[in-house]
Amino acid sequence: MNVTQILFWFLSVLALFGALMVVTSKNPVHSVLWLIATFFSISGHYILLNAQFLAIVNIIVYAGAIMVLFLFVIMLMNLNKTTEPKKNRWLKLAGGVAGGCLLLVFIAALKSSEITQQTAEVKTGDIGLIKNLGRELFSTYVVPFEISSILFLSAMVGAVVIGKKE
Amino acid sequence: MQNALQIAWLIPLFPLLGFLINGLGRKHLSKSAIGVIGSGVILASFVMSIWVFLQVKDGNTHVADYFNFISVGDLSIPFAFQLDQLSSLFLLIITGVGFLIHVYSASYMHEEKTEHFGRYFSYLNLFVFSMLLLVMGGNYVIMFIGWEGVGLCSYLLIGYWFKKAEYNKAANKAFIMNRIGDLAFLIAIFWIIKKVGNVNYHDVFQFAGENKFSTADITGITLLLFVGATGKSAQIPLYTWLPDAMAGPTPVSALIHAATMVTAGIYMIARSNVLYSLSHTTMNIVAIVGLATALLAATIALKQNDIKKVLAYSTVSQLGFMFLALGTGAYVAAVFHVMTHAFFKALLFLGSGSVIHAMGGEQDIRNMGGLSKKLSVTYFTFLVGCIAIAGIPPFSGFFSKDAILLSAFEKSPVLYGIALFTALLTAFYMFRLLFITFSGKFRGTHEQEHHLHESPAAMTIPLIILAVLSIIGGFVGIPEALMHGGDKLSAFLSPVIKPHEGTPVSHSTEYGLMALSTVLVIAMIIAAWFKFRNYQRSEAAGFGKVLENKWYVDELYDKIIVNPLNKFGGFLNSFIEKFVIDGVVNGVGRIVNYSSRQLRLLQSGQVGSYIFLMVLSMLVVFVLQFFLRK
Amino acid sequence: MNALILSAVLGVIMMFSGVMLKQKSAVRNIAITGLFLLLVVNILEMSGMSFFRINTAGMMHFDRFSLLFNCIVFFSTFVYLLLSARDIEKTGNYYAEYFTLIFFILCGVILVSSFQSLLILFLGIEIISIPLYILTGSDKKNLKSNEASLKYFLLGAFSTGLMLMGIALIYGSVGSFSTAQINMTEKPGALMIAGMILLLFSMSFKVSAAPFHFWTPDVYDGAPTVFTSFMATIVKVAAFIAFIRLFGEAFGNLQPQWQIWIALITAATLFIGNITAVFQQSVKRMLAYSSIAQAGFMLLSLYAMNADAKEGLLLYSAAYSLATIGIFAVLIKMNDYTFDGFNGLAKYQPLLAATTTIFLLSLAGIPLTAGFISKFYMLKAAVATGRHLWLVIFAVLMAAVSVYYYFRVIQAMYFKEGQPGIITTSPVFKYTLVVLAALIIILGIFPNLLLNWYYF
Amino acid sequence: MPINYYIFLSIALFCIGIVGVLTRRNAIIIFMCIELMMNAVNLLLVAFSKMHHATNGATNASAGIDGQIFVFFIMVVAAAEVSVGLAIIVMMYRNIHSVDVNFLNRLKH
Amino acid sequence: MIPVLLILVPLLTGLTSFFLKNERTVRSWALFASLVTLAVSLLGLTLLKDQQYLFFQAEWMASLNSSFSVRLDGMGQILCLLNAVAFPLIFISTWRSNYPKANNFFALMLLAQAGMMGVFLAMDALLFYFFWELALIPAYFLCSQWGGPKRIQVTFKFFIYTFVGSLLMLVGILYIYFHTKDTSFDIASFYKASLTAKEQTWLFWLLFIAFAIKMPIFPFHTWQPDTYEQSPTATTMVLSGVMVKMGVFGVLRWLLPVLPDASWAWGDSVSTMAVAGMIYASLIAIRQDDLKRLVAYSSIAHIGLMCLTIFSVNNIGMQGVMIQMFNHGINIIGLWIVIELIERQFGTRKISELGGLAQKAPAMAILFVVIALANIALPLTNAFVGEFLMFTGIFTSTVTKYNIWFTVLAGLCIILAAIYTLNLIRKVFYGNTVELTVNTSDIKLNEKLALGIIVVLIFWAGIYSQPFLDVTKNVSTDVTNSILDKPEINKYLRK
Repeated sequence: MNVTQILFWFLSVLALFGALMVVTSKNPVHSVLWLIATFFSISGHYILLNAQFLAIVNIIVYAGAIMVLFLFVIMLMNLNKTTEPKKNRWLKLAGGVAGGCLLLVFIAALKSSEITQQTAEVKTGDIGLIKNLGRELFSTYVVPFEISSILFLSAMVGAVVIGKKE
Repeated sequence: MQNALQIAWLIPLFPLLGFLINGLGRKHLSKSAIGVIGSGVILASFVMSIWVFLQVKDGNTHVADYFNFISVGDLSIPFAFQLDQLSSLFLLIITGVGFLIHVYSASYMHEEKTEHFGRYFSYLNLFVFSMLLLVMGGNYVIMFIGWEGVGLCSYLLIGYWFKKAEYNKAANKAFIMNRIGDLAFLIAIFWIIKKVGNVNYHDVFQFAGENKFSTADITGITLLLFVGATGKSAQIPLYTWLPDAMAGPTPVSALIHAATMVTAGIYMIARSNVLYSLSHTTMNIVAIVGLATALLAATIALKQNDIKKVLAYSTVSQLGFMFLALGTGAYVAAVFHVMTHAFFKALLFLGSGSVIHAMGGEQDIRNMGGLSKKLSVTYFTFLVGCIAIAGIPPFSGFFSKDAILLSAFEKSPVLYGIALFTALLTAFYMFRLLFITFSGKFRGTHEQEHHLHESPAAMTIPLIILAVLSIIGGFVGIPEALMHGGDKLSAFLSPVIKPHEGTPVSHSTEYGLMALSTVLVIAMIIAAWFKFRNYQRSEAAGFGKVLENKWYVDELYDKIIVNPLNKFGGFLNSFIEKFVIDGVVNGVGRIVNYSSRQLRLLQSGQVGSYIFLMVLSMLVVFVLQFFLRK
Repeated sequence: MNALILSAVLGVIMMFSGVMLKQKSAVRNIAITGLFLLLVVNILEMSGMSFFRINTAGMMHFDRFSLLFNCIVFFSTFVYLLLSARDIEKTGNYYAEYFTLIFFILCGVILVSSFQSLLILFLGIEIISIPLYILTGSDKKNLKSNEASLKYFLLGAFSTGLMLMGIALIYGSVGSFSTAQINMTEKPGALMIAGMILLLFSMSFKVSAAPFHFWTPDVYDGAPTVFTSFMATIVKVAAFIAFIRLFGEAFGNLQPQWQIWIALITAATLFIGNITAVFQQSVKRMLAYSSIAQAGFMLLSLYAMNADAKEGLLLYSAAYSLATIGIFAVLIKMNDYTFDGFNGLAKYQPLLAATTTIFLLSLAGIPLTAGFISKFYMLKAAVATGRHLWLVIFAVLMAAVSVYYYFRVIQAMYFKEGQPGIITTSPVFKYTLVVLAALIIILGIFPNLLLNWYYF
Repeated sequence: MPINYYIFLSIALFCIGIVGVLTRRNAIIIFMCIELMMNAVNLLLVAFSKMHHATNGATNASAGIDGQIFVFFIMVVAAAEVSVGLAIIVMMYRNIHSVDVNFLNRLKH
Repeated sequence: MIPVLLILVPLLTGLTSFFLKNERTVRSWALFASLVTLAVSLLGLTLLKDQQYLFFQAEWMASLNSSFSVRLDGMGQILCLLNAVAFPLIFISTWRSNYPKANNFFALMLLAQAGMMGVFLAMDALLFYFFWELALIPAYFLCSQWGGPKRIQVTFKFFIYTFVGSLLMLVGILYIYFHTKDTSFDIASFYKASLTAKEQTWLFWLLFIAFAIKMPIFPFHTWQPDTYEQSPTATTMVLSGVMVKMGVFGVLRWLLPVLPDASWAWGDSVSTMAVAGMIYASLIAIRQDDLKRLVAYSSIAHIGLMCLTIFSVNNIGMQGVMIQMFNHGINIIGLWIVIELIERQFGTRKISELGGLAQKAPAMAILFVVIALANIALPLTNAFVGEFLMFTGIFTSTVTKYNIWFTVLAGLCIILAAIYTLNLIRKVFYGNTVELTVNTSDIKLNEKLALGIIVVLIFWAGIYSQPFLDVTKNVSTDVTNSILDKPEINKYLRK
C-alpha cells in the first residue's frame, strides 16, 4: 500500500464519514461544516486524480462560496440550534432502508460493469490542468460556456425577483 | 265468362273499399249510408263469389300473380290469388254468411253513435277482407297476411267497446293467443322456404307429391302449421281466447265463429292436405287434439250460463270435430262441417243476439226463460239451429257430423266412441240452452219483461235465411250410403282434396251408426227437456263447479305461464337490469371514482413521501431490470 | 441558432425595458413583438436563412424537427402572451423580469430541442428549470406559491441529481457526451443501462410521468395561474422533445431495453393522471392532473419511437399547447377555480364558453379537433409497433375516463345554472380565443397543414 | 486506482445524499444533501475522465477532458441553483418562519 | 355529388342556424334544410342514379392514405333516405314543442344529421370514424341541454359509454390499417386486409363492442333506456330512429366484410347474445310503466333481431335487415311522436296515469295503433316484410346449426312484443278516461301530417316493398358473399 492508496482510502473514509455526519447531525451548522469537510476530501480526490483546476474550483466555489452562503442563511434564520423536531422514526428508518437498498442494488448492478477492469489515472495526465481545460473550454465548449451566462442571468433575475423585499 | 276469374281481385277489393270508406268517412256519413255501404260491398263480393263459383264449378281454376310482394334473391313471393274449388267454396261461405251478418248488424248496432257505427262496419269489412285474402291467397305468405289480418280484426272487434277494460283484455288475449299460433305458422313457412325455396301452393304440393320432404321435415312443417291452426281455430291448448272473445258485439261473434277466423285453421289444413297426408304422426295428433278439444269444450259448455259462452264452447267443440275429421283424413267432411257449421252457428249467434237485444243486453240465461212466446221467430230459428247442431236428420248438421263420425269410426272405434259421446253432450247442452232460455217462466226483471220484443225484420230475415240454410245445407253432402251421387261436395272438391282413402265400412254398418247416433241424440234431447224445461236457478257444486269454471284452465295458464313471465320480467327489470347489468356499468364508474379518491391520497403534499415513492419505484425498476429480467 | 441568440438578446432587452420603460403596456408590446420576431426568424431559418454560423462542435443540430417544434413553441408562446400578458403583469411588480425569464426559458427550450450532447441537454433543462422555480414562486405573498416553488425546487434539484448521475454513468461507459457516440454502443453494459434508466427517471420527472409526477399537481396548483399555463404547455412539450430526442438519438439502439419501462410508465401515467383527475374539485388542479394524463398519451410516441411518433408528437405539442393555453386563459379570468365556478358560463359569456368547449373537446380527443388527430397519431404510432397492444387499449380506455372530467366543465358551463363572477375581457382576448379555436378545428381536419412543414 | 473504487465511493456518497433527502425535514439540509449528490457525480465524472484518458490518452491527448469540463458546468449550474434555491428558502422562511418541509402541505390531493 | 350534398346541406345549414336568433326563422330554416336534404336524397334515388353522381373522392390526409371518399351504395341510399325522411318528420311533428335557445337546438340537430349522413356514406375508415363521433357530439349536447331532470348524468353515461366503444373501434381500425396491403384506410383495402384468425378474433370484439354499444345489444344496452327517457323527444327520435342504425350499419359495412373469419367463427356467440337480449328486453318491456322506456326496450329487442339476422349471414336475411333498418326507423319515430304529444299534453309518460285517450283523441289513437301494430310487424305493414325476411334468413341460415333455436327464441319476442304493445295501447288509449285525460284534445294538423306520412310509408313499404328491396339488392349480396364465398368458410357451411 503506497501513499496514494493510503491517501485514497483516507480521503474516501473521510468523505463518507463527512457525508454521514451531514445526514445525521442534529445541528444544521454542524451539517454544513461536515459537508465542507466532505467537499475538502473530494477536492483531495481531485488532486489525487491530478484535476487541479477542479480541486481549486471546488474549494473556492463550493466549500468557500456556496457553503458560506448556506451557513449564512442558516445563521440568518437562527437555525443553529437543534430545531428540527423529531421526525417519525419509522419514516426515517424507511428512508434509510430505501437508500441503503438503492446503494446495494447499485453496487450489485455495477460491480461487474463493462469497465470493471479499467483504472483511473492517479497523479498523472495533464488534462486536468488549467491550461488544457481553459483551451478546451474556450474553443470546443465556447457555446455552452456562453449559454451558461443565460443561466446566470436568470439566476440573477431570480434572486432579484424572489429575494427582494417589497 | 272466363273473366270472372280474371277480375276476382274485386272480391277482396270491395270489402277493402268498404273499410276505407267507412273508416275514413265515419264522421261524415249517415248511419244508413254506412250500413248500406258496409253490407253492399259484401253483397258485391258475394255476387262475384257466386260468379267465380260457377266458373270453378265448370272446372276452371286460376292462379293469378299480381305483383311481387317480396322478391329477394332466389326467394320470390308473388302477391297471388288462387281460385279453385276449395277457395271458391269458402268465398261463398264467407261472403254469403258475412253478408247476412252485416245486414243483421246494421240493425243490431243501430243504437251506436254514428262514428262508432262507421268504425264497427269498417272493422267488419276489414275482417271479411282479411278472411278473403286468407282463402284466396295463392301461397302461404298471402294466406298468412289474411291469417294475421283476421287476428287483428278480431282484436279490434272484440275490443270494439274499448271503454270496458275487461273487453280490451279479452281482445288482447285473443290477439296474443293467435300470435302464438301465428309464430308456429310462420316457422312452418320458413321451413317450407328452406326446403322448397318457395311458398306457392302449387310448388309446395308438387314438391311434396314428389316425396322430396323427409319425414322429419314433413312432420315438423305440418305440426307447426297445426299449431298455427290451433291458435286460430281455438284448439287445445290455445282455445281459451275464443270464449272470452264474446266480449265483442254479438254479430261479431257470429262472424268470428261462423264464417271467418276460426275456420281459417280448417281451411289451412284442408288446403295443405297433400302435406298432411304424408305425415301419420301429425294426422294422429290432429285427430287426438281435435277430439280432446271437442270433448273438453263440450263438458265446459254443459255448465255455462252465459248464452254466448255456451255457443262459444260449442264452437270450440265443433271445431274439435272438424279437426278430428282432418286428423282422420276426412278433409271433405271437415270442410263440409265448416259449411254447415257456418250456417247454424251463425244462426245461433244471431239468434242469441236477437235474444240479448230483446233482453236489453242481458246475457245470463238464468235470468231468461219463457222467451218463446215473445220471440217466436227467434225461437223457431234457434230451435232449427239447435236441431242442426245436434245432428238430427235431415238437418245439415246431421250429414256433416255423420261424415266425421264415420271417418272416426274408420280410423278407430275408440275415437268414434268418444266423438259420439261428445256429439251427445252437444245435443244435451244445446237443448239445455234452448230450454232454459225459451221455456219455462221468465226469470228476468220486470223491466226486461216489459221491454221484451221481437227483433226487427233486418234481424229476423237473416235468421230465417240462415235457418233455411241450416235445414237444407246438408244436402250437398248426402252420404253415398243414403243416396248414390249424393256426396256432391266430395266430387266438387276432388281436384283439390284427394278422395279419402280409408278402409270403407260397409253400408250396413253405416246405417247402424247413423241410427245409433240419431237415437241417442234424441234421447239426450228428451233428457234435456225433462231436466231444463222448468229451470230453477241453482248453484253448481262439485264437479259442476269445475266445469262452470272451465276446468280452471285459464287459472292454470295464469299460474304457470302468465304470472311467472310477469314475475320474471319484473325480476329482470328491478334486479338484473338495475343491479347486475347497470350495476356493472355504474360499478366501473364507481370504481373509477373510488380509485380516484384513494389515488388522490398518494398526493400527500409531503416532499419526503414524494421522493420516497420515487426512490422506491427506482428501486423496483433497477431490481427488475438487473436481476429479474432475462 | 437564429432563435437562440435572438431570444437570449430579447431576454436581456426585456430586463432593461423593465428599468427604462414605465408603461406596462409598452413592455408587454415589446415582448409580444419580440416573440413575433422570434417566430419569424425561426421560420426564416427553416427556409434556409440562418443569420449565424457558429460552430457548436457537434453539440447542437437544428434540423427540421427541432425547428418546426420551435415554431410551434414560439407560436404557442405568442398566443399565450396575446391572451395572458395582462395577467402576467398582475402577478407581481417585476413584470418585465417575468418576460425576461420567459425568453430565457425559450432559450432553454431551443437548447433541448436541438441538443446533440448531453451537456447541452443538461444546460437546457437547467435553463428551463431555474427560471421556472422563480416564476412558480413569483406570487410572493401567496403561501401556496411559495410552497409550490420550494417543492418544485427541491424535487427538481433532486431529479437533476439523478440526471447527472445518469450522465456520469453513461460517460463512464462511452467516454463521450455526444448522443451519436452513445448510440453507437454495441453491447450495452450495466453502467450504460443504469445511466439510461436514471436518465429515463429524470426525464420522466420533467415530463411529469408517473411515478415521478408528484410535483406536478402541487406545483401547477400553487403557481400563479398564468405561469401554470406556461409550464403545463410549452415547458412540458419541450421536455417531451428533449425526451424523444434523447431516447431516439442516444438510446435508439437500446430500445428493447427501455421500451417496456416506457410502456409501464405510460400506463402508470395514464392511469394516475386520468383517474386522479376524476375526483378533483378545482379546475386548475384538474388541469394539472389532466396534463399528467396528456403526458401519458405523449409518452406513447416515446414508446413507439418511429416516424409516426415524431409527427404525432409535433401535432400533439401544438394541439395540446394551444388548447391548454386557451383553457388557462379563460380560467385566469374566473374568480372561482372550482367546477361550480363555471356554472352557467354559457349563458353569460357564450363566446368564452363555446371556445372553451372546443378546447376541452380537443383535450378530450374528440374528432374534428386537433386533439383527436394528435391522439390518433399517437395511437397509430403505438399500433404500428405491433407489440404491447394492451397499452393502446388501456390508453383509449383512459382517454374515455378523461372525457369524464373534461366534460364536467362543459356540463357546468352549459347545463347548470349559475352566475359566474364578473369577467372582463378585451376584444383582442376574444378574437384570439376564436382564432385559436378555429385553428384547433382546422388542424383537426387538416393536420397536414402542420405536418407538411416537417417534410418540405 | 481501479475505477470500481471510485464508482462505489461515488455511489455511496450519492446514496447517502438520497438518504439525507429522505430522512431530513429541514429544507436547507435537504438541499445540502442534494449538493452532496452532485458532488458525488462530480467525483465520478472526474474519475471517468481520468479513466478514459488512461485508455485513450495515447491516441488523443485531450481524451477525457470533456468529463472535467462537464464537472465545471455542473458547478456553474450548482452555483446558480444555490442562489435561486436559497432565495426561495429565504422567501419561504419570511412567510412561515420555518424551513421544515413538513409544513409544506397546503397543496395536496 | 349527391353524397357531398347530403353531408354539406345539413352541415352548413346547421352551422348557420347557430347565428339565427329568431325562433320561428330558425325553425323554418331547419325544416327547409331538412326538406332540401330529403330532396337531394330522393334525387339520388331517382333521377341521378348513375355512379358518377353517387360517388365523390377528394384528397384528405394523403400522408395517411386516407381520402374523403363518399359513396351512395344501396345500403347508404336506404339509410340516407331514412335519415333524410326522419328529420322533416321530426321537425314537423315537434313544430309546437318549445325549445329554449332554439337556434342551438336546431343547429345541433342538423349537425347530428350531417354526422349520420357521413357515417352512412363514408368509404374510408378514418372518415367513417370522424363522422361516427361527429354524430355523437351534437346528440350529447342535445340530450344534456334540453332533456329531463336527470339528463346530465344519464347523457353523460351514454356519451362515455359510446365513446369507449368508438375508441376501441379506433384501435381496431388502426390495427387493420397497418395490415392492409397498401396501408390505407380505404374500404376496399380494408376488405382485402390480411389478418390471421387470432387477430381477427380480438379485432372482431373491439369493433363489435363499439357497434354493439351503439345498437345497443344486450348487455351493452343500459345507457339506452335512460337516455331515451331523459332526452328531449326530438332527440330521442334521432337516436332511436337513425342513430342506432349506425351500429347495425357498422356491422354490415365495417365488420362482416372486413373480418369474415371472425364474424363467422363468433357468429353463434353474438347471435346468442342477441337472442338473449331480445328476450330479456322484451320481458322487461312488459313491466315498464314509462312509455319511453317501454319503447326503448322494444327497440333493443328489434335491434337484437337485426343483429341476430346479420350473423346468420344469409342473403334473404341481410335484405331484411337493410329494409328493416329503414322501417324500424320510421315506425319508432312515429311512436315517439305520439309519446311526445302525450307527454306535452299531460306532463307524464306513466302508463298507469293515463287512460281512455281513444275517446278524446281518436285520430291520435288510430294513428298510434297503426304505427304500433306496424312496430310488431303485422302483415301489410313495413316491418312485416323486414321481419319476415329476417326470420327467413335466420331459419335458412347455413352458418349456424342452431338456426331453429334462434328462430324459435327470437320468434317468442314477436309474441312478447304483441303483449307489451297491446297492453300499452289498452292502458293508454282504451278504457275509461282518467282525471288527467278528461280534457284531452286531439292532435293538430302538423302532427297529423307527420303521422300521416309515416302511416303512408308504413303501408307503402308493407305492401309494395320491392322498390326498397331492389335498392339494397346488390349490397346485401356483397355483404353475404364476403363471408359465404370465402373458401375456408364455405367448406364448413351447412348445405
